[in-house]
Amino acid sequence: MSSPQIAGAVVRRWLALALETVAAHEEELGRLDAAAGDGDHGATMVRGLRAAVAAAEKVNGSDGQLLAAAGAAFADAAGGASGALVGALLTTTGRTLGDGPYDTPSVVKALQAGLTMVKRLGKAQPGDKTLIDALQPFVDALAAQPPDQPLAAAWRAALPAARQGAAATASMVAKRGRSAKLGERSLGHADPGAVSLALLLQAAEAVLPSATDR
Amino acid sequence: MSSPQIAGAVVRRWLALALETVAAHEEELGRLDAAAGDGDHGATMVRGLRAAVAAAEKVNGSDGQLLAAAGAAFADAAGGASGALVGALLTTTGRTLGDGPYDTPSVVKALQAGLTMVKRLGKAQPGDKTLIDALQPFVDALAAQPPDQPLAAAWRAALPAARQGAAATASMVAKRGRSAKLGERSLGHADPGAVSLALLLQAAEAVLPSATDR
Amino acid sequence: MTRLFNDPADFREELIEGFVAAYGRLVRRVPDASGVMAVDAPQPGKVSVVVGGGSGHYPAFCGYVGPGLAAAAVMGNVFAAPSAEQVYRVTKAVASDAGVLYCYGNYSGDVLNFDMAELRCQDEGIDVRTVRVTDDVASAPRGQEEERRGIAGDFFVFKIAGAAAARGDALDEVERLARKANDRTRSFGVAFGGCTLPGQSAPLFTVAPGRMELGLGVHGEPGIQSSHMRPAREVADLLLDTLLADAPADSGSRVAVLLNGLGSTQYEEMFVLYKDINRRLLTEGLTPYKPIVNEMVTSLDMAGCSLTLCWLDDELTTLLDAPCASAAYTNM
Amino acid sequence: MTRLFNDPADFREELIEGFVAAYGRLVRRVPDASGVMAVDAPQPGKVSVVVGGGSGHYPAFCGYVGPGLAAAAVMGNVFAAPSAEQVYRVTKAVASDAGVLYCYGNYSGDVLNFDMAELRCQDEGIDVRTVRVTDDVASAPRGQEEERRGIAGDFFVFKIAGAAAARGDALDEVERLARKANDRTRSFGVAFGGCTLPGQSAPLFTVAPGRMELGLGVHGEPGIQSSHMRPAREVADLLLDTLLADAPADSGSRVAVLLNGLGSTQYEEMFVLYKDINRRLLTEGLTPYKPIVNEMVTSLDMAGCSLTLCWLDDELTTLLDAPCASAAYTNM
Ligand SMILES: Nc1ncnc2c1ncn2[C@@H]1O[C@H](COP(=O)(O)OP(=O)(O)O)[C@@H](O)[C@H]1O
Ligand SMILES: Nc1ncnc2c1ncn2[C@@H]1O[C@H](COP(=O)(O)OP(=O)(O)O)[C@@H](O)[C@H]1O
Ligand SMILES: [Mg+2]
Ligand SMILES: [Mg+2]
Ligand SMILES: [Mg+2]
Ligand SMILES: [Mg+2]
Repeated sequence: MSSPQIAGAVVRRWLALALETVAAHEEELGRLDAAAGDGDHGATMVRGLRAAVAAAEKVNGSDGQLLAAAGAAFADAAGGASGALVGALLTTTGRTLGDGPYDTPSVVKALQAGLTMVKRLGKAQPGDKTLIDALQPFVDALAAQPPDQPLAAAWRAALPAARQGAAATASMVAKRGRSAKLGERSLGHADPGAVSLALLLQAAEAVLPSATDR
Repeated sequence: MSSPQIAGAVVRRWLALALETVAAHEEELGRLDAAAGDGDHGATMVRGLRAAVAAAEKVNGSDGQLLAAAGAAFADAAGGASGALVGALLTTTGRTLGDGPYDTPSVVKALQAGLTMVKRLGKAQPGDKTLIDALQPFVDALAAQPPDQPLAAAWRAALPAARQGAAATASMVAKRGRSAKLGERSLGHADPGAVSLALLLQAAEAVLPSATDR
Repeated sequence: MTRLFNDPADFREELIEGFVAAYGRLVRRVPDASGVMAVDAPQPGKVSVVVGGGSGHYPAFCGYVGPGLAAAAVMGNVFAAPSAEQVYRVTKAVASDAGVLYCYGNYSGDVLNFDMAELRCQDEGIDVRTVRVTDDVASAPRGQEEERRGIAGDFFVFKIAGAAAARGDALDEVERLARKANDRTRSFGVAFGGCTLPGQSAPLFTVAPGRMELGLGVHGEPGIQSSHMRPAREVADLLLDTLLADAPADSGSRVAVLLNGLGSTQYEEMFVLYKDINRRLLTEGLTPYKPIVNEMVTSLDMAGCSLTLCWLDDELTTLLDAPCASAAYTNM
Repeated sequence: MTRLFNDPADFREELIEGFVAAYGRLVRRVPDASGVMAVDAPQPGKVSVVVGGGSGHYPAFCGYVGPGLAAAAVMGNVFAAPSAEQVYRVTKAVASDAGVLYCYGNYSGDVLNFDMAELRCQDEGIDVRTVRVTDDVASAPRGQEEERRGIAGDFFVFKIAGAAAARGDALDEVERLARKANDRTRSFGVAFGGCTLPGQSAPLFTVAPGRMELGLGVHGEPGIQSSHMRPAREVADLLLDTLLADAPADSGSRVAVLLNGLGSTQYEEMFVLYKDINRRLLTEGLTPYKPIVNEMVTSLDMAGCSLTLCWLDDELTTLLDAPCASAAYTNM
């Protein structure tokens, strides 16, 4: 299903699919954001992913290098809180992956670096009703997979944690970002950033090589 | 039904009834004005009549003198085109009536003077879709009554002309006032100024002494 | 819709009190009249420019009172011309030995009341002249320019008249310049939704989704014509096609430009539209002079905008550039 | 609702082009960046004040760029903070030897992006400081003032920072004064209806008839709390009760006042409300200093308004009074 031989092919295909998936949910993400924020999260993600796709087209390199370039383009085009944070996540993860091949443990390490960066920049913790509530459970679940399990299988096994994490934000009160100002009023709606992050992770499932790259 | 002995009583009672009648039609007059104008005709007439009622309270004098004072107060409080024109109509009519008693011929003469003033100021002619299209037919019909007919009866006989004149404006294209700018778009709605003028004339019916003052 | 009021019957009175309370550094209340005057008016030897009309158009009219602009504004109720009595009182308060120029949009009610006041003042020996603003090309065809109503073009005519008066020009000259500014000013607008009068709950008109009205008034009057909604660049063309077809003869290529918002059209949208207007102006060989994209003559919370062009020559340019201060427009 | 656009994806780009086309006498485009800079920026020896944020708030932020005010504005997409990359590019374009002060409303996205740019600029040896505006009392309780978001109070902080920079104050001093202005500024607002993003057809929130939202944001966020609609004089009391309960300690009695419209609230309504605000201020023994009733920080076409008080002392008064020129605010 994949051709891991072509450097960067996985990230390119992932970005294309991520854009498609998020665009299909653009309105829903906007509505979720409007509940307590400013309603632009769908538009912001689509704008960022479009730029990321275009940037990845222009770069020749490894998946890691492409991811880093895509993250920078995403951050610049998207703007806002999610632009900075998702952009930093992609860039840090990509840089940590580097220019070589990767397997489950190296992807876990790279994502953990990305997550740490997101926490450092945004100063949010799990439970604050942000994208971290989708990202952290996913990274933890991925890390809990047997290290020799092929990436695609491990990823698939970890995905429900992201989805559940995102869904669980509906019963949290926002502590960071715009919706934090609304306090109790943010209850009852999932966090848009968590939902879109789960969509990004889900899009990767279909493009990851079914055996690791090496 | 009336006590013509008390100077000014007829005009005072007319103003009170006119205010009541027009206020009951305030919204309708606003809607008619909104069709091609600015929607304020109901509010303007009510504002003007309130001030006229208050002014008449304060003046001691004949019906003619009260009418003149009421016209000035009406014009000042109402503002707009109808404030100036209806105000001038009342004032000129009142001044022409003067401080003495009146009968059908003197009322006809006074109203004709008022009508002439309205035409001079507003430069509109019958058929231009303005309050003149209610006023002119009424004055003509009143003038056509036998001179010795009591005022109340003559007035009653002339009223249908005002009502029909106002209704006929619905099929006219405005040539004066705000709605003139809308041209054909003013077709199909009666002119608010003509409708309110017919209401003013109608309110007088109930208060006019059933025998002339002298 | 209007939400903030106490008794709608007191709306004008409260708005004047609030305006004077806020901008007492520039204006004061005309005693016993519905109007405001510049703190420095009247000035001996200088013509007093008196503007006015119904309320609901802020910054028109009181927002343009101040040094270098209008000496006073007569303020009617919402969308109702001020009465002749109020125009008279305001005129008396600011009339100087140099005379008075009335400047207002050409509406039946305003003409009636200002004209009556003018007669009364002239009877008392005050030299009063009148220049009515007739910039709206939608409201009457070419050849009947003097029948047209005044919309956002008010601003340029007031500014030029006010600057000429402040410079000390004689009444004849102030009148000539205001008339010249008006003769060279054209506006055309589009509306996307009507406005709602204080105390009422329904707008004066509605525009169906996907439609727009062409040739709006600034009193919630519907447009002259209905049309389909289109992208900004086509709206720009529509506005300019209409204005250029009506351009005053032999007026050169330097144009003052005002893209005026009616109340609830977003500033950002207006800048997007202005991008296309600017491109088209340049294509036509016109040079936009110090354009203004702002709310200068509104219609309560109406959605829509109008484009005004004022073809300048050197003397008009000088007057437009002259310094002035007022609640809504300051130039330095 | 937004009606005038071409492709919503190009909205920011077209709006910047339109803004620069209109106000080229005051600003120019920052080359290769989403922002505008004053025609005279940077000035050697003078701090450059850089403001910015999402679009949709005009006159914030680009409308405040010009002599005596901000040196540049970084412009994000509608309601999206500009990216760190754009903040960085704009900073590079206007950084002077005297350093740069970032001034913007305290929102997660803005903080993230401006902070990242600040780090990057500092790495390159540019002295950058930051003062975030936190005037909205509704957004966090007393004791957590630094968590509050910035709304219309932006204006006073920008004005004071810009005046200090124009005077030639050193960066430390410009920073101190901006921070002091912010510490003495409080805002609270009410909303009657939400705004609609370009390309969308439904507003971000709606307010039921007869209701209002208290503690609005300027990004179409709903209020902190819903309440029943009331007459203007009770709205005035509500706004002032809230602000006065949160007044900075020992700040004297002279207050700069801004009654700010969010987009589609009528100016006339705001003056009616200001009448009651003014009366109440005087009752409280406060002296309103040069009040402003206008649209200074909007939220697209949102209906509502906010009241801002900035407790002045002599040094802040001097800076507020200093001359400046920009597309949206000129003082002389
Ligand atoms: N400090 C933060 N840390 C982590 N995530 C954050 C933070 N601030 C905001 N977010 C995430 O960003 C999302 C909002 O993104 P978006 O709407 O695109 O940006 P903005 O809030 O600038 O409009 C939130 O749903 C939340 O998941
Ligand atoms: N020049 C005129 N001559 C006669 N009647 C006029 C003229 N202009 C306006 N009117 C009358 O005034 C009415 C409108 O009154 P109103 O709405 O109160 O004033 P405005 O037009 O100033 O809003 C019209 O319906 C018409 O009957
Ligand atoms: Mg958002
Ligand atoms: Mg009317
Ligand atoms: Mg009217
Ligand atoms: Mg945003």
